[in-house]
Amino acid sequence: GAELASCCVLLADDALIAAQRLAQWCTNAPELEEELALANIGLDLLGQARHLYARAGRADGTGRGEDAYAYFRDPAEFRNVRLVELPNGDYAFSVVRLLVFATWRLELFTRLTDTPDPVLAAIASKSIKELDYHRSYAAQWVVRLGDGTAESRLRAQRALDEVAPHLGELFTPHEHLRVDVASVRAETTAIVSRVLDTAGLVLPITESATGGGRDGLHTEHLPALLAELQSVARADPQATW
Amino acid sequence: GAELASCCVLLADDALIAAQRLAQWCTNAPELEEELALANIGLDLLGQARHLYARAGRADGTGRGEDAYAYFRDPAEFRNVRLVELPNGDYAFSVVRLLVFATWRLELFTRLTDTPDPVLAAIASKSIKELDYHRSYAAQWVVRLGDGTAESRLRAQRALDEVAPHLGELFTPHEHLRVDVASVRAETTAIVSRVLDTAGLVLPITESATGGGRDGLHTEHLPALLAELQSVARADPQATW
Amino acid sequence: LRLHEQFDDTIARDQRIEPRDWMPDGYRRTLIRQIAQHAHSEIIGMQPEGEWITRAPSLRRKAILFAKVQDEAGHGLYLYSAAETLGADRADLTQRLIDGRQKYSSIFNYPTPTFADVGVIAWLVDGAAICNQVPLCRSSFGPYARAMVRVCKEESFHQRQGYELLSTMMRGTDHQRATVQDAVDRWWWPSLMMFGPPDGDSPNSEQSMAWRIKRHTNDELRQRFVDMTVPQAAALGVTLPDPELRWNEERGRHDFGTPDWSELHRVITGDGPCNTERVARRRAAHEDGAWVREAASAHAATQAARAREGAAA
Amino acid sequence: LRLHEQFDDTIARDQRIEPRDWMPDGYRRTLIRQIAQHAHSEIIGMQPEGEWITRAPSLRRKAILFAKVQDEAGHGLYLYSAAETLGADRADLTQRLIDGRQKYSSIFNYPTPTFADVGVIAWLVDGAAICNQVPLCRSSFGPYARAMVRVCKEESFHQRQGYELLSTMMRGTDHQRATVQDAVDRWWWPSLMMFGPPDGDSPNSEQSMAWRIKRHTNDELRQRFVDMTVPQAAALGVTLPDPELRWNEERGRHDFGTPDWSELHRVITGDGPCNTERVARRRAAHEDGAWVREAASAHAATQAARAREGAAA
Repeated sequence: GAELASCCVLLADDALIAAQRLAQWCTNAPELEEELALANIGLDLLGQARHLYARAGRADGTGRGEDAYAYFRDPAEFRNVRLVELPNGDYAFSVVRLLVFATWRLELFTRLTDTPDPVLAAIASKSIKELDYHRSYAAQWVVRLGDGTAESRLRAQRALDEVAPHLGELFTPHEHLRVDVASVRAETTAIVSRVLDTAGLVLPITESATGGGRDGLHTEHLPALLAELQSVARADPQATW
Repeated sequence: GAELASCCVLLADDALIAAQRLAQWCTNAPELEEELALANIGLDLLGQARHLYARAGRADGTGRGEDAYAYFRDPAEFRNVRLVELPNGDYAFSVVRLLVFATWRLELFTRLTDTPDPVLAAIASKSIKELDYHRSYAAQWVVRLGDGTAESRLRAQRALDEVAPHLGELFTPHEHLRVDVASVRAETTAIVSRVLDTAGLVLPITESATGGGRDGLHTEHLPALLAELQSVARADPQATW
Repeated sequence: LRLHEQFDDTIARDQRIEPRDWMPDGYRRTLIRQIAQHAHSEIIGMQPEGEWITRAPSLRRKAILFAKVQDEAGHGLYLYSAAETLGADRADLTQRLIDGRQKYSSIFNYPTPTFADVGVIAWLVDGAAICNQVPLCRSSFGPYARAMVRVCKEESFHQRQGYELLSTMMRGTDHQRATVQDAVDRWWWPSLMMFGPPDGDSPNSEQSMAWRIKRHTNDELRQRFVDMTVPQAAALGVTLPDPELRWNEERGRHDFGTPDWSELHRVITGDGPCNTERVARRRAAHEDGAWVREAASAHAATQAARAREGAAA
Repeated sequence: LRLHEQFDDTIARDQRIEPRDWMPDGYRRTLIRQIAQHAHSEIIGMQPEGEWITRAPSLRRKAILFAKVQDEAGHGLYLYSAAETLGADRADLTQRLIDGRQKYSSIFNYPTPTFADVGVIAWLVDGAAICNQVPLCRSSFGPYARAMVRVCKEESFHQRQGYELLSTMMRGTDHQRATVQDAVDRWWWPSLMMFGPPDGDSPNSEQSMAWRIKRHTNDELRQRFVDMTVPQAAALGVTLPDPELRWNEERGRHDFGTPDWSELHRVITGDGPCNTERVARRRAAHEDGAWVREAASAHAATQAARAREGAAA
C-alpha cells in the first residue's frame, strides 16, 4: 500500500510540475502550432498526474483526493526530480528538457506496464502512447534547432549543457520505484544520443549524481512554482471548485 | 482617522507593488551599476510603504502592523494604481514606467508636505529627496535609450506607448487623497515631456481614463504578484519572523 | 459580368461560395477582414484566461481551462486557414495585428482579476460569441461557415463548463458568491457591447447582410443574448447589473438599458484598460519566437536541398 | 632587479603594494585571478538569496534581504575595480565567468529551498567568508586590502542579521525550528569546504603566503570558523551535523570530522547541483542587457561628438 502510493506520488509529482512549466508557455509560444502542441503535452501530463494521485490516495489508505496532493503539500513534501522544476528558459531549453524527460519517462512507464498493481499498469500503458508523441515532438524540434541557424544551434547546445547536470538524478535507484535503473539509463541515453547525432549536437559527459528531489530536496524554483500553483486554492480552503 | 489611513494605504500600496517589481530585476539587470540603482530605488519605495502602513495602522484605530497590510489583504483590497502592477517587460519599459511613476509621486508628495497630519507630512518630506533621485535616474536612462541605438529607440517608444494608457488613472481625483489633481497632471506632464523631448521620444496622446486600481479593480497581474509576495507569510501564519 | 451574375445567383439560392469561385473584390476584402479579426480575437482572447491556468484552484479546473485555451489557439488556426483560402497570408495578418492595423474583439481588453472571471468569461463572453457565430455557420463563404460549425460546437461546450464552474462557486462560500457577482457586474455591459454598435450606427451591416456574411442585425443578436441569459442568471442566483432589465409581456422579450456606447468607442479605438498590453504581449511572443521560426525554415531548406541532391545522385 | 628587491622589501616590511608600483607578473596574475574569483562570487552569490526577496515573509526581512543582496552587488563592483587597477578589464572578466573560464566560490552552487536558507547562508556562509577575508584586510595589495575592509564590515553586519533571523525562527513554531535545523544540516559541510582543500592538497598556498596575499592556511582558517561557530550553534539551539565534533581540552580547540573532499572536487569542477544554472542565469542577464549597454555607449559617443562640435564652433 504505502510503497505503491509513494511510487504513484513521485511519478505524479514529476508530471504535475512538468505540466505547470508547460502551462507557462501558454500565449508565449513561438508559433500557434507550438502553442497547441505544448498545451497538448501539458494536458497529457496533467492527466497522468491526476490518475496517479487518485491511485495514491486509495493505496495509502488516506482516501485523499488529487487536490490534497497538488495543493496542500509543502515543497519539501514533493518528490519530483529537479529537472522538471527548473524555469523554462528559452524554447531550446524547454524542448531539450522535454526530449530527455519524455524519453526517460517512456522507458519508466514501459517497464511499469507489467507492475503487479493493475491500476498503475493501466495508467502506464495509457501514458506510453502519449509519451511517445511527446518524445517525437521534442526530438523533431531538437533536430530542427541543431540543424537550423547558427543561433539555434548555439542555443540548443547551451540547453543541453544546462540539462546535462540533471541527468544523474533520473537514474538514481529509488526504493519505491521498482525498475531496472541501469537499463532505463542505457535506453534513455541511447535514444537521446541518436537524436542529438542527427541534430549535430553533443551531450556533455558531466552527469552529476546530485539531486535529491526524490527526498524532498529541491531548488529554490520549486517553492516559487508551488506558490503560484497553490495560491488560489490556499487563499480560501473552505471554497468549492 | 479613516480618511488619513485610507490615504496612507493607497500611497503605501503604490510603493510596495512598485518595489516588488523592482525586486524582480535583482540579478537580471543589464549592468552592475543598474543592479545597485534599481535595488536602491526599490529599497526606498519599500521604506516609504513601511512608514505609510505604520501610519495607517495607527490612524484607522486597528493598530495593525505593516505586515497585516502587505501580507494579509487580498488583491481586491489593494488600492494601488494599475501602472505599478504591470509586469516589468524589458528594461525600457521599466525605466519609462519609473520616470512616469517617480515624477508623479514626487508631485504628490511635494503637495503633501503641508498636509495637516504631521507624520504623513514628514514621510512626504523625506520621500521627496528619494523620489528626486529616482526621477533623475529614470530620466537619464530614458534619454540614453531614446538617443542611443535604433533598437533602444524603438524599445523606448514602445514602452511609452504601453505606459500611456495608464496615465489617466494617475490623475483621477480620489476622495481621500486631497491634492490638486489638475496641477499634479500639469506638472507631471510638463516634466515628462521635457525628458521625452531631449530623448527624441513622443508621448502618445491616448490617455485612457480607465483604471480602477484605487477602487480595488486590478489587472490579472496583481493576484499573481501578491501570490508570490505573500506565499511564505501565508504558509504558516503562526510563524514569527 | 457573367461571373458576377453567377455569384449573385449562388448567394440568392443560399448556396456556398468556395475559394476557387469568382467573387467581387469587396466581398473578398470584407471577408478577409472579418475572418482575420475573428482569428485575432481567438488568439488575443487566450491571454485574459490563460493567465489563470497556472493558478487554477483544482486540478480538474486546471485541465478544463488549459484545454479551453488550447481550443482557442485551435480556432485561431482554422480561421487563419480560412482567411488563407482567400489569398491572405498568416504571417502578414499576424503582423497587422501586432502593428495595430487590424482589430480583435474589444471584450479582451478587459482584465481578469479573479478566478471567477474565468467562469464569467466562458458563460457570458462565449455565450455572446455563440449568439454571434451560430448564424455564421450559414455564412455564404464555405470555408468560414465550416470553421464556424466546429468553433460553435466547442464554444458551447466551454460555455456549459463555465456555467458549471459558476454554479459550483455559487454553492460555495460567501466570498465565492461575492466574487462571482462582482465579475458579473464587470462583464455584463462589455458582453452586450460585443454585438457592436446599435443598428443605426453600423454602416457596413447592410452590404454584409446582402452578401450573407452577416445574417442578423447587431440589435437583434443582442436581444437574443439578453433573452437567453436572463433565465440562466436567475438559475445561478446572480443579479445582472441593469435596473432597466425586465420582461416585456407585450413584446415577448426583455427590455434592457443602453450600454455606454462611448466606452465601446474608446475601447475599440485602442483606449481600453488592456489594449496595448494585449498587443504588446502578442508581439513579444512573436518576436521572441523569431529565431525558432527561422531555425525551422533553415532546417526545412537544408532538408529540401538534401532531398534534391539525393534525387540527382 | 632593483625593482624586484624593492617589491620584496615592501612585502617584508608588511607595507602595501600600490597599482603603480612594480610587481612580478606572477603576483599580478595571481591577484587578478583571486580578486576576480572573489568578485564573481559576490555576483553569483546574489542568486541563491535574491530569489527570496520577492517572497520574504515580512517587510522588515524583505528590506534586510534586499539591502544585503544589493551590498553584494556593491562588493562585486569594488572588487572588479580593484582588479582593474591591476590592468584587468571588467567586461573581459565577466566574459570569463560566463564562459566558465573563471571560477567563483563553490558554495553558491547549492540551492536555497526555504527561507531558513537565507538565514543560514548569512550566518554560516558569510561567517566563513569573514574568517577568510578578515586577514585579507592586511593583504599586501593596497586596493584589495582596502576593499576587504569595507566588505568585511558589511558582511559582519549581514552575519548578525542572519543570526538574528535564525534566533527569531528558533523561537517560532515547531515547523520553523525544523526548517532551520534542516538548512543547517545542508549548509554545514559545504561551509567548511569554503576554506578550500586541506593544506596538504593546496599547492598554490605557499607562494601566496610568501606574497602576503594569503595570511593563514586553509586548515587554520577552517579551525577558527569551527571554534567560532560551535558556541553560536549552541546558543541558537541547533545541532551541527557532525558526530565527531567535540571540544578537545588538550588542544583548546574543537575536533571535527573530515568533509567529503570528493564532493568539493565535484562541485569545483562544475558538477555541483546548480553550477550550470547559476552561470546560465548570469549569462542570460548579461546577454539580455547587451542592447542597453550598447545604447548607453552610443549615446555617450553622440554626446562626446556634440561636445567636440560645440567646442569647435
